[in-house]
Amino acid sequence: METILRDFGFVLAFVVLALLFGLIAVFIPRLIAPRTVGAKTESVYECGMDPFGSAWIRYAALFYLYALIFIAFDVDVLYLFPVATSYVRGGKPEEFLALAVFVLLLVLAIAYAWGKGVFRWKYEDL
Amino acid sequence: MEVRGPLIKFGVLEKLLNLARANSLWPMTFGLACCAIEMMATTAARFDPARFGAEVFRPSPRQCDFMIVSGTITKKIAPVVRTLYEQMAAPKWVIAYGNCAISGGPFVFEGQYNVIEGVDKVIPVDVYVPGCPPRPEALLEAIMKLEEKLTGYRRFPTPERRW
Amino acid sequence: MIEWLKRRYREDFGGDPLRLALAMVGLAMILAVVVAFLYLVVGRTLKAVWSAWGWDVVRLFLGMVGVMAVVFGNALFLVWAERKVAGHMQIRIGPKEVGPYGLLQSIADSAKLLAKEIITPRLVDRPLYLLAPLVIFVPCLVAMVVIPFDARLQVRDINVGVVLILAFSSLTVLAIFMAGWGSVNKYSLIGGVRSISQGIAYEIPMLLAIIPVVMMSGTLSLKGIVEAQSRLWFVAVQPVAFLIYFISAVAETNRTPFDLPEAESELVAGYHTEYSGMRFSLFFLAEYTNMFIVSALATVFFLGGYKGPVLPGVVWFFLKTYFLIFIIMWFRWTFPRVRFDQLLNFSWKLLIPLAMANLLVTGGLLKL
Amino acid sequence: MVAEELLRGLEGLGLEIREALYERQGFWFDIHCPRDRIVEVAEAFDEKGYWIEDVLCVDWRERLELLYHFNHWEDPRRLSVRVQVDPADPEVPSICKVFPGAGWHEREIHEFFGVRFKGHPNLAYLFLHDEIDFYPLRKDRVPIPEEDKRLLTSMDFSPEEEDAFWINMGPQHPSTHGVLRLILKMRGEYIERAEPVLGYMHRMQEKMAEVRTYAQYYPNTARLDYVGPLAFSQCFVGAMERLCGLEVPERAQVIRTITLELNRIASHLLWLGTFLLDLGATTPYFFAFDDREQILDLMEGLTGARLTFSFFRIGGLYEDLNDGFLEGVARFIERMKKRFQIYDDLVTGNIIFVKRTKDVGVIPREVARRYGATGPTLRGSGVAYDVRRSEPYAAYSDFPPEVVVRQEGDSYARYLVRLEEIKRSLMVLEQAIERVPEGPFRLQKTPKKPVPGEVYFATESPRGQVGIYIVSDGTDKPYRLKWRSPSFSNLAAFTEVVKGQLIADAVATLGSLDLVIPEMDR
Repeated sequence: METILRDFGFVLAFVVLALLFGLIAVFIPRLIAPRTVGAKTESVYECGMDPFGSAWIRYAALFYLYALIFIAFDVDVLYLFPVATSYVRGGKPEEFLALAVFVLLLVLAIAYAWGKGVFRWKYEDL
Repeated sequence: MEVRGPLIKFGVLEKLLNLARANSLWPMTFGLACCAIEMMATTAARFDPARFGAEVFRPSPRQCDFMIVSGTITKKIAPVVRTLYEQMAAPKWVIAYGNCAISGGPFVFEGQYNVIEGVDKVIPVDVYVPGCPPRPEALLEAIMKLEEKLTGYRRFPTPERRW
Repeated sequence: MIEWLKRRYREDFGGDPLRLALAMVGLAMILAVVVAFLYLVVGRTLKAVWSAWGWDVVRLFLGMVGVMAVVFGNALFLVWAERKVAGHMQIRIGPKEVGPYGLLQSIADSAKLLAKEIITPRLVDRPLYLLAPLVIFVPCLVAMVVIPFDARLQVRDINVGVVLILAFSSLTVLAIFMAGWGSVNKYSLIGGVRSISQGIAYEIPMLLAIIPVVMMSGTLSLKGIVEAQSRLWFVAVQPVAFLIYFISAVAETNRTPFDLPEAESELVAGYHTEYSGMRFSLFFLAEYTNMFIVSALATVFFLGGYKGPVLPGVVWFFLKTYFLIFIIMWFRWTFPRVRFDQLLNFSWKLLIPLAMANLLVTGGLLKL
Repeated sequence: MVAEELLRGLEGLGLEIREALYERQGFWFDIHCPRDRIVEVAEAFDEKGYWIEDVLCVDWRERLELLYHFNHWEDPRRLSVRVQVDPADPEVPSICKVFPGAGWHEREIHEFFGVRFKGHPNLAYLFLHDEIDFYPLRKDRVPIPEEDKRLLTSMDFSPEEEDAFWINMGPQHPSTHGVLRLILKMRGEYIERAEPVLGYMHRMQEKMAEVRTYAQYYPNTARLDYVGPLAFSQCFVGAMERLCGLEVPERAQVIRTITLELNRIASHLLWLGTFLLDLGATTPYFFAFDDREQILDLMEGLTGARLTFSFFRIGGLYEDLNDGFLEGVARFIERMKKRFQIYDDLVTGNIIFVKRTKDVGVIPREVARRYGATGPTLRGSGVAYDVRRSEPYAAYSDFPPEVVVRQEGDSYARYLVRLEEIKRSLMVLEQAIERVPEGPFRLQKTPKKPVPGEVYFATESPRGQVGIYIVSDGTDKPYRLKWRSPSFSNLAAFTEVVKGQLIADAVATLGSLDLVIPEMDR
């Protein structure tokens, strides 16, 4: 328990260090950099034109599907890490069977998505 | 539009920073007309502004140090040039590259309705490079003039001084 | 010296003794405040931490200093090296005039960026926009905690090091999306969306390529993985996993040919279009640090880490890492950019099935 | 022949057809068409497979004359259709339903002459800025009517439209090569519609020509298309020679051919570099520019300029060959032949490059015809049409270049066509430098004022067919001068094929067209 806490103490210290460094790095230019005061300095850059239309719109729903499969996947793949650490050379073959079934299920997920045409990029699908 | 000085300004610090700025001038990816081709030729292998650290062409005006106005300023593009200049982060400089950017070049005639005679009518200019189009060496020289403006001395001895 | 001081006095204080005196008083006051702060706050905290952690505090501070040195040294070196490598691949010479061999080029760049104006556009979503450059720097530093530079040169050997690094590396994607969404700029938004889908598409093959390594070494500690390669580097037994990992790593760091979030010819500067000065250079710094980290991890997982004959381990480690970085640079200056659907489908249709097959084969062979 | 068949059909419609003198005027037949029957005539042309070269307008003060130039790929003879318009009521039916490519020309005429085209879907201004309150190319100052003023700035899009994502690409954008502005209506990563806005580099070339003498105007032809300036110079001097009936010395013609081909190679190399830059590959740019510098060195020795060579003169050349030029060209040919290996290794065989360009931006034959696409863009779509072969100028009849054709019509085909054209140009050069005849390089006497008349001349620039139409009234200044610019028509075709493409593909397609902005903005 003590070691784990200390481990995360290290990690936390580095997180704080990173944030602190970023803050300092952004603060220094406030002191030593000249500033521009212009009518359009702080407006949105759009190739030199005045922006029109909103930038916050509903973007292609296609990405949503990718995100969905990913979530299913990422969690499942994480399960494999504890399995992998205890997966020893030689030993019982049914360990492999369990692993194979698990991975094949994941493959099935991809095959399903593939068959459903998630990976097909066609303008007409939109 | 104006550029205000920094909050803290020391002579030594400013000198050091100017030295750094002079050695890392990042131009903006902005070609207008004929001179833009010579600008591209300048960035290519033979002339290679990378030697002085001036090859990092940034497409976004927020991240670059100077703008090369390489071509004719028409009345339609003038507001764009001005907007881009205003959106650049200070300190910033402008090179008027070629006759068109200096005075309208060969496109000025009586009764013309579309050309602005010189980019300095729109934004302040630091270095003027004459020519139609100027050679790539001229652009390198302009960058060095800009460096000279910052540091106060020239990077290489001028030919006259050497010979 | 005296002359110089006199000139400074004339130029900076206008030869006015009153201004000099005022400056001196101001300086003294600042010093006093700093000393008091150090004694009262930092000193006491340190004392408390010391009593709880003992020598680990020294280790932590040395680690912080060392890691910052590595991060900056690496970024400065890589900026120079990339421009030099690019130059020589493109029949030119690259930086040359700024210092010997142009070595001071990156220092000049960073000094310039430090004194560059930071523009915050009016319409941005401030919390997201301001936090993004800070957040992107976190995973870079945290990953450094567990990387074993040598047998004894490691900030701390955490026993779930692999998972820690992978977990934190997802933050990069988050930060890029924060930047893209927070900028309220169309190019940034597309860059952000692309970055998310790219990040998630390549995280899975990356994970799947690491699992066989973990299986073979039986540990999640990076040092343990290196020690498991005493006899044979894993690249010899896991070439497919190495390739998959390396490709995914290039994609995770947004380097050409997978640099779609900042695709210059389509999206101007992608997610960091609206960032200027130091904020932009934080993104830059993170990119180069990430490059170092993924190469270092590839070294640890597949190339035997710090193991190697004759030379000290740390030298071997850096040699291998920088060799991989060189290959990443080589990619950048050779390949065009892939298209977005090709990028995603390459991962989903080829890399992931391949990684799974590799995992199964490894699992099967280990049981034989 | 197609032309005779068509003319018989048109005669049946009761149109007045006159034969023109090609040697002096540059087109074969003159078809006079009443204003209201132009759509009918256009349909007849369309049926026979003609493509539209150009639509232009001449202000004769008491009347406006519209000229439609049509040409045919298999039977390359230029036919000119004339429509007279009353300046008091300038209204003509639009033919953009038949030839969508004419739509842009019509917009241009509308904006410079005030001719209204009935049935045109979008007459918004392409070139001019919103402070203009008169029709620039009219001889008398005619103010823009109030109801037309809205067309200056308005485009027919509404940014408020729900769920629409508008992207503004340009004027300052890395992939638009200058100051082209594309307004893209997006649907996710896909482009639903692309609306180009031109005129950011409109430098009044045609207006300027009316103010300056022929000799004064001539250097500006090189500033139109700064990448391949000699094709434009050749077009101008060729037209003048045709108008005055000058016989250019043989030596000058051969040297013109050599410089034109060198210029073509230089232009294609520049395109190669920037095209790959658009696709995200930086290194080929440097190799291509390195080769290009060799050509520029040669040309600089000959002409004194690196970019905007104004080397040709009416009736010959500015200067004879300098010492060592031909040897230099021979050395360059040897060098260039070895360099193709680099491009093949670095680009042609690069799997990512092939995947990015194959089947991307396919311009079908039919689209190319209706929009009037020319040059490598057209030859990439499977049409063996090259002005150097169909209407040989300079010494191309002695050294006919082989026409490179690919059937696919995609960006990859256009890339291959251009790369192959460099090789073919080298072959032309190889023959030409062996056979430079002795003799004068310039006519001793050239007229300052051409005879009154009109003339059309076409050349093949690296981007496609350049055309010039000059009306001379016998003074030392042109009465009207009109350029047909290849990029203009190619871009019009681009707006058609870009629909439904990914934004990355649009960038690749745009790059593969090799646009030069000042050339189409003029």
